[in-house]
Amino acid sequence: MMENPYEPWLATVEDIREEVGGQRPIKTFKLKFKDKKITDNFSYIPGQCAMVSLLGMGECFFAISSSPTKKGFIEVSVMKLGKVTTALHELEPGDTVGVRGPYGNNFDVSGWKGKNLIFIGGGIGQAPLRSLIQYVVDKRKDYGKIDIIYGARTSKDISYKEEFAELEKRKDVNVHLSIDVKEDGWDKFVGFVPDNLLKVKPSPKNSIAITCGPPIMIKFVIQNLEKLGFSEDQIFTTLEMRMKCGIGKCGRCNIGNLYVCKDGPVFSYKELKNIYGER
Amino acid sequence: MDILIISKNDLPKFIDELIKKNTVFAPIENDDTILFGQIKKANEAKLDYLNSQYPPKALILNQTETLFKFRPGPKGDIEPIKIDEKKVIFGIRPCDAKSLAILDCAFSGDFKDPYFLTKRDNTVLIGLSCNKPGVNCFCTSFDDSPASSKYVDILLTDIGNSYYVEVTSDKGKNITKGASKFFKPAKESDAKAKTDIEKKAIEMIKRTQKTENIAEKLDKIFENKFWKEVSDSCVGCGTCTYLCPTCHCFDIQDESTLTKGARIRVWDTCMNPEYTLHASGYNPRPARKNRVRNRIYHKYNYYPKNFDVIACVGCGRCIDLCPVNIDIIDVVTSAGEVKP
Amino acid sequence: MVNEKELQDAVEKTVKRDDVKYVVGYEKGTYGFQAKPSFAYKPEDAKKFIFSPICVHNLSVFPMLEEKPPLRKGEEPDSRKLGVVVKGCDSRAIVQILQEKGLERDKVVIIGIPCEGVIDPKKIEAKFPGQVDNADVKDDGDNFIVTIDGKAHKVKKDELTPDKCKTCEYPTPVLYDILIGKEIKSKKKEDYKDVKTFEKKSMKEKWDYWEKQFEKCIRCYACRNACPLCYCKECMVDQLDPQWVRRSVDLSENTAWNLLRAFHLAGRCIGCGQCERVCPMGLPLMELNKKLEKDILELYEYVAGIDAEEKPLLAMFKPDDPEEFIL
Amino acid sequence: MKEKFEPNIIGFLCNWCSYAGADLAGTSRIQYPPNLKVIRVMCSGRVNPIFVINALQQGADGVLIGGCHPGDCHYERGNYLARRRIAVLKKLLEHTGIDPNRVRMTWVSAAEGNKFAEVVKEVTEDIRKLGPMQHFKRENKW
Repeated sequence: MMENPYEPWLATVEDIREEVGGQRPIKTFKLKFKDKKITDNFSYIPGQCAMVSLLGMGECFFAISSSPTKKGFIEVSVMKLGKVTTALHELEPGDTVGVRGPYGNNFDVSGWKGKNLIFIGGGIGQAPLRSLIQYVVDKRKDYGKIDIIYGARTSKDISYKEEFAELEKRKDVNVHLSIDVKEDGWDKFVGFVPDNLLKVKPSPKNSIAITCGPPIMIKFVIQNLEKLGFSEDQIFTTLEMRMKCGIGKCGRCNIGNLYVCKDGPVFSYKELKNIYGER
Repeated sequence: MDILIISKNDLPKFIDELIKKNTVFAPIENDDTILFGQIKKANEAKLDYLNSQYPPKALILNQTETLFKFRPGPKGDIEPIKIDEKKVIFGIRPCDAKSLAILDCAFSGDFKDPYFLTKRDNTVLIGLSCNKPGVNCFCTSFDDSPASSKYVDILLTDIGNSYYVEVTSDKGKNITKGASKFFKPAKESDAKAKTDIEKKAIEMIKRTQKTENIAEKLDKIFENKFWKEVSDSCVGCGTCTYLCPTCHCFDIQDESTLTKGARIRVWDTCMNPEYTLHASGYNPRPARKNRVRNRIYHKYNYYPKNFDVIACVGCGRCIDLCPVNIDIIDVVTSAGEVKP
Repeated sequence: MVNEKELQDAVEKTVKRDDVKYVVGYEKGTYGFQAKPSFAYKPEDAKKFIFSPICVHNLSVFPMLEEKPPLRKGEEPDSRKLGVVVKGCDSRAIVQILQEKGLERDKVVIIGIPCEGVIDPKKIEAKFPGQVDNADVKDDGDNFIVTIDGKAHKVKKDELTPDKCKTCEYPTPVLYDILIGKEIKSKKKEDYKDVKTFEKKSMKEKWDYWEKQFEKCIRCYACRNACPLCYCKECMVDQLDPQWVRRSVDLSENTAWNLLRAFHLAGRCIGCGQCERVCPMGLPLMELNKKLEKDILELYEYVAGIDAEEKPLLAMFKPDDPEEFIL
Repeated sequence: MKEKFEPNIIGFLCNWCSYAGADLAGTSRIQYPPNLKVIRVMCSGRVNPIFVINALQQGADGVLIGGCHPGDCHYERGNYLARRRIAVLKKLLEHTGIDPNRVRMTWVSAAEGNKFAEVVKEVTEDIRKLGPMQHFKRENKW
């Protein structure tokens, strides 16, 4: 019988880590497939996404925030916003969810070998970037200089705090965290991420910039990157749309004739500029 | 391709023979609405009809379809269902049959949709030519004819006291072989009668839509104020998408009681703002202008770019039933003439 | 007979005012007996306006469909008025919306046209099938003159008008800023004849009838989207959390949808018949609306869309409302 | 003996009066049929017809709405508004062939434990005579 792309595989929630509390909490779920055979051949590349479903509630399209170099499990970071994400936030370790994927295109990890990488993330936008950062750090010698610029509203809103602490200890990675509003006990940059980018002033020579976050942040980050001399095929971002099938059939996530779930979510700024259509 | 003849009074017997061995769907009348329903006896089928409001696509891409069953909740599990529906659709119009071929592109590709494709293979299409096309039919604008046998397994054409039968596929062959006692080989005069009827039907189609290199023209006028003028009068009712044989957008929903449930697929319409509403409240297509434009671009620009076929068969349903007379023939033709 | 020249001048004068954004009226359709809504943003657009028995749409749905795009910083919202051409029944929809504070009176310029009955598109297409190029329908006292390819056909009005025109009590708009032509007194009375005959049937017969109708429903919600009084931001059937009505199309959800739609128009529906006209599957939706209209008139002497100052039916009460059904 | 049809009735009881009346019926050990499943609402005016129709869809054979006597409403007008709503809903159900006696309404004050029991007995018997509600029950046929 034909293989059914709509049917998810069952996975257990190994561990739930609360990244950010407050009004819009973010939790990271570590998921392990029940069937060992699926764990082995669920191969994905950073930037790809998975459709996580809670049976009886619905499905959501999340970027896989763990790196393929970490075997045996996948992680997704979920911000509590709608019906399904609220239900996901009420899960405990040991519960069962459905996972299907991997879907969408991916960051061009092989093409970017030897290049300097600049990650510019904001809020929950850090999830797809984290997958790429872990991958690049695990294969550190394949890549050039690495700059990670990440900002959140307040220090409590910063996700993946321990990992950032780890990365700050490393010599070969420069981390530039920022928060929007001044807080005592915060010695790093205060202000919006695009301004932090101008302060860091990475050089565009032989480098790639990847940015994910709220649309308003992406807009100003791209403007500043162009001010710093980055050309349009050096800038990459991921886009978000309402999604239901995840495989380019249900028709709703299109920008022009491209489907964000199948032909995206990773787009270069060059591609974005010449496909018209609402985004 | 073998050519046969079946007399008019043998046809009901042939249909009854079909019903014995297959589940047969045919146009049935329910008050003044025509739709495709299962028939138990030949006389339930209504063959002198213009076309059904509710497209026969609904028999392949069902409006409500169970994807799989499950036990709901965080301790649930999944129970797949078997897809093995076999059916015969009798009396489908050539344009609706072509729409199924157009939908094949959307549902195959790198992710194959098992529900649509399995049902598509298990369905035999027995077409019925249009002797009297409707007011808003314009299948001839896509170099198709009201009596084309390209997309059906068997095509029947009413040539007076008998039906001219063209069997185009082997699915059709083993249907006619199974009921060969009703069919006789066709004579030269029958073939001539069929081409005359086809020519007469083509002349009756007065409305044509100009679509040569429409995709490139549409590329240049996406931001043109033409689309605001077209969509001003739209009330966003979505009838055009629910009746269109080539619309394939759907929504996936979970329905469950406390103990059992299922994930189902239902038709959806891009005319509804909730269709693209983000959980954050942002909506990339907030206004009717975006939505009306998206429907036209999806059929005349995006589909040609992805599958190089225009996703319209000229059945005229969206023109007949649009409450504010937004006429796709008029819209696309004048879109072609808009100066960028 | 409505003087189209007078209508076009009134529309042109209104569009010229700088506090009016556009005027929506009717223009010739693209085929057969069709008219279509026409938007006059500039004075010369008024030339396209027509009024004849083929103008069946209720244009008072458009002021409520007007989208308010998000404003750039410092941008002022566009507070210009909207002009609407309305017949007698259509004007009652605007009055009902005003009554419910869905629209402010000074936001809309009403151009009223006294109407002596319009055609029912399904009936005229059944009588003159296969009509491709435009046909002209003129109003002539008790019958319509339908000219097709130059030949005039005189048809009795009752043969082509929808039910609402047969018992129309408000030919002249109830509320207007400009009136085209002279007021017409209505000689007809709404007697709810069909509703009363249907009420005599047994419970089983009623349900068998409605079960067959609700099974045809394909839940495209055209009845909701074309109704001038269905202007809720989020409709109850689109709610997901909790999801009251499921999206699957079967008898149970269809019945729930049709009952709730009819209920939510109780004491609000003004009988313009758009829901039944736009339904692609031909459900007799007006029968439900007319039943509630009759009962509300009997129980509470309340008629929708007549007086903009009146309080909406289900938002108020009288201490002596009938309560014989309460234990 | 053919086992009797036990109707399944959903009761929306207003918190201030009829719920308290039901509570009183319980504490004073008054016997009444167990077919009523109670949902406490803050006022009979809170009962949206969508609740009633949803209940009938999910297998309820009848719905009982309990409110305060006119004039006693904790929010002054809730019961009056509910009275109109349910009257209109019953007319609509009647027109489509669903027996309006399946949707009942009652005024029960906090002191009328007996009346509450009487009402439940009467409603249960009525709906038992009407039989199960099959018209538009959800089949969940997946």
